[in-house]
Amino acid sequence: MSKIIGSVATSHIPGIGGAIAKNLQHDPYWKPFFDGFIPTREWLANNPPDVVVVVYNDHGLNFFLDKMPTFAIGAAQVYISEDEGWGIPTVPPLEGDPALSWAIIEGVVQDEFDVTTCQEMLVDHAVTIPLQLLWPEGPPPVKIVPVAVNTVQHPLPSPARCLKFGQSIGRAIEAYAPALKVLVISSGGLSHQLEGERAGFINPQFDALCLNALINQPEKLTGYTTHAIVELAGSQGAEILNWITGRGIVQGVAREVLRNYHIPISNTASALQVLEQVGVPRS
Amino acid sequence: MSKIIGSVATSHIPGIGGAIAKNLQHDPYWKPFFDGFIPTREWLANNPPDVVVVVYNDHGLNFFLDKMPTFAIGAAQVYISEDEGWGIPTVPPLEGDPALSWAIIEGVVQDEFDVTTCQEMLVDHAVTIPLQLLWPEGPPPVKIVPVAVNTVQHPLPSPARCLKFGQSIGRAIEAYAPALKVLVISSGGLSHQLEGERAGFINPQFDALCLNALINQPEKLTGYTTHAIVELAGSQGAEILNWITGRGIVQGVAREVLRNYHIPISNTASALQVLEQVGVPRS
Amino acid sequence: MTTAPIPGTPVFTGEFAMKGYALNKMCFSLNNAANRAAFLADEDSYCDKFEMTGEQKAAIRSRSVAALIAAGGNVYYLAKFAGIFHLNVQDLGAQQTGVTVEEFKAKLNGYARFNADVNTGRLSNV
Amino acid sequence: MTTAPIPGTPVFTGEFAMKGYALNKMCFSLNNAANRAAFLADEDSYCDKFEMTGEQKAAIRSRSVAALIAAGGNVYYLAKFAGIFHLNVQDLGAQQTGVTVEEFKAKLNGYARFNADVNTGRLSNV
Ligand SMILES: [Fe+3]
Ligand SMILES: [Fe+3]
Repeated sequence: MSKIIGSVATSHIPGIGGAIAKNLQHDPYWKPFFDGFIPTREWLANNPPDVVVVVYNDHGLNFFLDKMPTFAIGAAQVYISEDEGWGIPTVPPLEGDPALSWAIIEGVVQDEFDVTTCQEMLVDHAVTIPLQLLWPEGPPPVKIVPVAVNTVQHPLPSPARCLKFGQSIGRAIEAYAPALKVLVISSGGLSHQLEGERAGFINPQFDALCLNALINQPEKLTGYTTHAIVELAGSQGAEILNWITGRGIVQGVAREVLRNYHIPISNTASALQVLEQVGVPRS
Repeated sequence: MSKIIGSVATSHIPGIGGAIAKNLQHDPYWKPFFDGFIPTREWLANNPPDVVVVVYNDHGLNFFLDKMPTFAIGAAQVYISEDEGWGIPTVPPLEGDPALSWAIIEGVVQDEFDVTTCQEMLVDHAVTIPLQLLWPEGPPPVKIVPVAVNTVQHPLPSPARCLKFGQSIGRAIEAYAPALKVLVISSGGLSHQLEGERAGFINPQFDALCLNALINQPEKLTGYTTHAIVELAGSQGAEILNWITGRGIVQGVAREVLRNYHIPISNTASALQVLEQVGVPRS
Repeated sequence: MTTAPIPGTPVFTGEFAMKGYALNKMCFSLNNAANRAAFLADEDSYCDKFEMTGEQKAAIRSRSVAALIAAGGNVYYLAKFAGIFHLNVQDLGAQQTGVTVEEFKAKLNGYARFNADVNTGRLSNV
Repeated sequence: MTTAPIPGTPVFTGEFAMKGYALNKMCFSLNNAANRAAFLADEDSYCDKFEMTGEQKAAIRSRSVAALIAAGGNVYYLAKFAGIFHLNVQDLGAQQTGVTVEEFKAKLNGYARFNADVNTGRLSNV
């Protein structure tokens, strides 16, 4: 049976991709952000995954408003990193694990989640940047399963729905026969807002609440409506839905390995939180 | 508040489109099928709808396996009938009701259905043929909201999930402020199978069970797995999921206005069932 | 979810969706009239654009529905390929069941004896 | 579902998705380098391909983020339009809040004082 190691939740600000391309990891502006990944990679070296499930939101690369899914799961052999129009470099194609993808799809549809399946899928910075942060040396030595959550067009799925969706994915992974070690990446957030007169809105208090709750009380977040999330975290702070989904996948009891909340990075309260799964209650 | 009149459930065999194009309605082969629509249109004349919600499955026109949704809801101003490759004539563009579409989308996402929203959507014979059967004179005098159910790529949504999805759509319609009269079209089925050594499989016993159950005991169908549905109704008989979804939209108590089960039409046990909503229990 | 196979009934699961992706993508492209013309003008070079497997290319050349299904083809997409040759679903059914089209139609027509009982609601165990 | 507006915060609901469809479709097309070049070569005729409204065309010409949002633009798609002019999200933020980019950055940096308390878990009402 496969085993979920834990999760790495991280912001995916496009500027990070630019900083990587320009080798600015030691620049005073970027160093406090990048330094969080040094112990993260040490933890990862002790827990090397075979597969990474990346929970993210598409930023207008693979999905347009003609076919906008609430939840989409990639089931491709390979995922292409493609031009997003404003200039961050692409990365080489990423290898998929379609057998695991289909096992997850079977599980979640059985659990009454109405996913869109994607046998071809372009992946944007929300997938590539976290992988580059974890494996800066080159192509990540893992296969991936991308899981896209709609944080773009309202109505968004509620935090409660996202947590349940993640839990269903987690059960499907733990029921998957091959003995894979699976890492979750939760991509996005924390509080930020790009548009309107409230552009630049940041809410450290709500971010702290989220970070604390995500360790072992994710149900503290499931009472919020998506409207409340937008109010408290900003329009793009809705990306916390990816973190909530990812926490659902981890399931059970977690230990916080590390946390690195750092302002300023671009427009966003950047955050990194590593959780290790320490026990799954059998239901 | 809007009101659901009832539903017209009908097969959508492409050959029907060919027969319409060739004016074969009175041909001995086709007459028993087309004649079912004479009393249907009389009923409709006494219950003229403003909007039709068409529950159908796409046959490889709007959706491909790169982005295959379990449930999709159209939210376009206009829907284009497009070339399907094998020659049935297209019809003029069909007018949408995006305001109602969005009200339904808000309602079902609130109810934890993970729909894909489509602001641009090509519609195939599964949408156009039922409309032509109800309004043979020309463009249908209604707006439409297409609802697509995945009956193509397994895992399909279960009958139980489809019934609940329909019920959620029904609640959203009945909660919609404008006083519209809404008809449901459930498109597809009944038993048929196009591929494999069992091609040509038909199961009148199971079709009868479905027709009887759909009047006021749809929960008799929700115990079946999709695998059992394929076994009992044939691979393409899985289109009964559209009928189950449509029955969910009608909600409450229904009266069977008419039924016309007719073999042979092409490869399919063709069927027409008109249900009138006679009462919605308030929950 | 493991379920017993249904005799004579290919089920288009993820496994087949994966296997048949390129073939189905080629067939999907035949919705477009210009693509159908390109296929008819030069079938092999048209197919070469879709990274199909050798099995899939051979299945296309064979016109065998069974071979196309075995290669991962889904009947909804294959219908567009069949449409090029003006084959309808009864032609496909006859080919797959090894009978003539007339025999296939006759078998279907045999079910007509149930029409009345279904319409009156007598035929049902509900 | 009716909910109170959030001051200064456009929410991209169905209403805006409908209104902004053509504008967002044009912006979405700018993922492609050849399309970006075509836009830069002849902005008006490029936009004409997308059936945009007069308001949307004027908003594109104005380069005003507020006008683009009001015309139904979604910031994720607009980012591709802004990218053509090498504008990043801080430039957009400054423009929308009526301050200089330096002032906008300074405001954001002001939140850095919370970093330590968030990292230790002290700042939270959970
Ligand atoms: Fe983002
Ligand atoms: Fe069909």
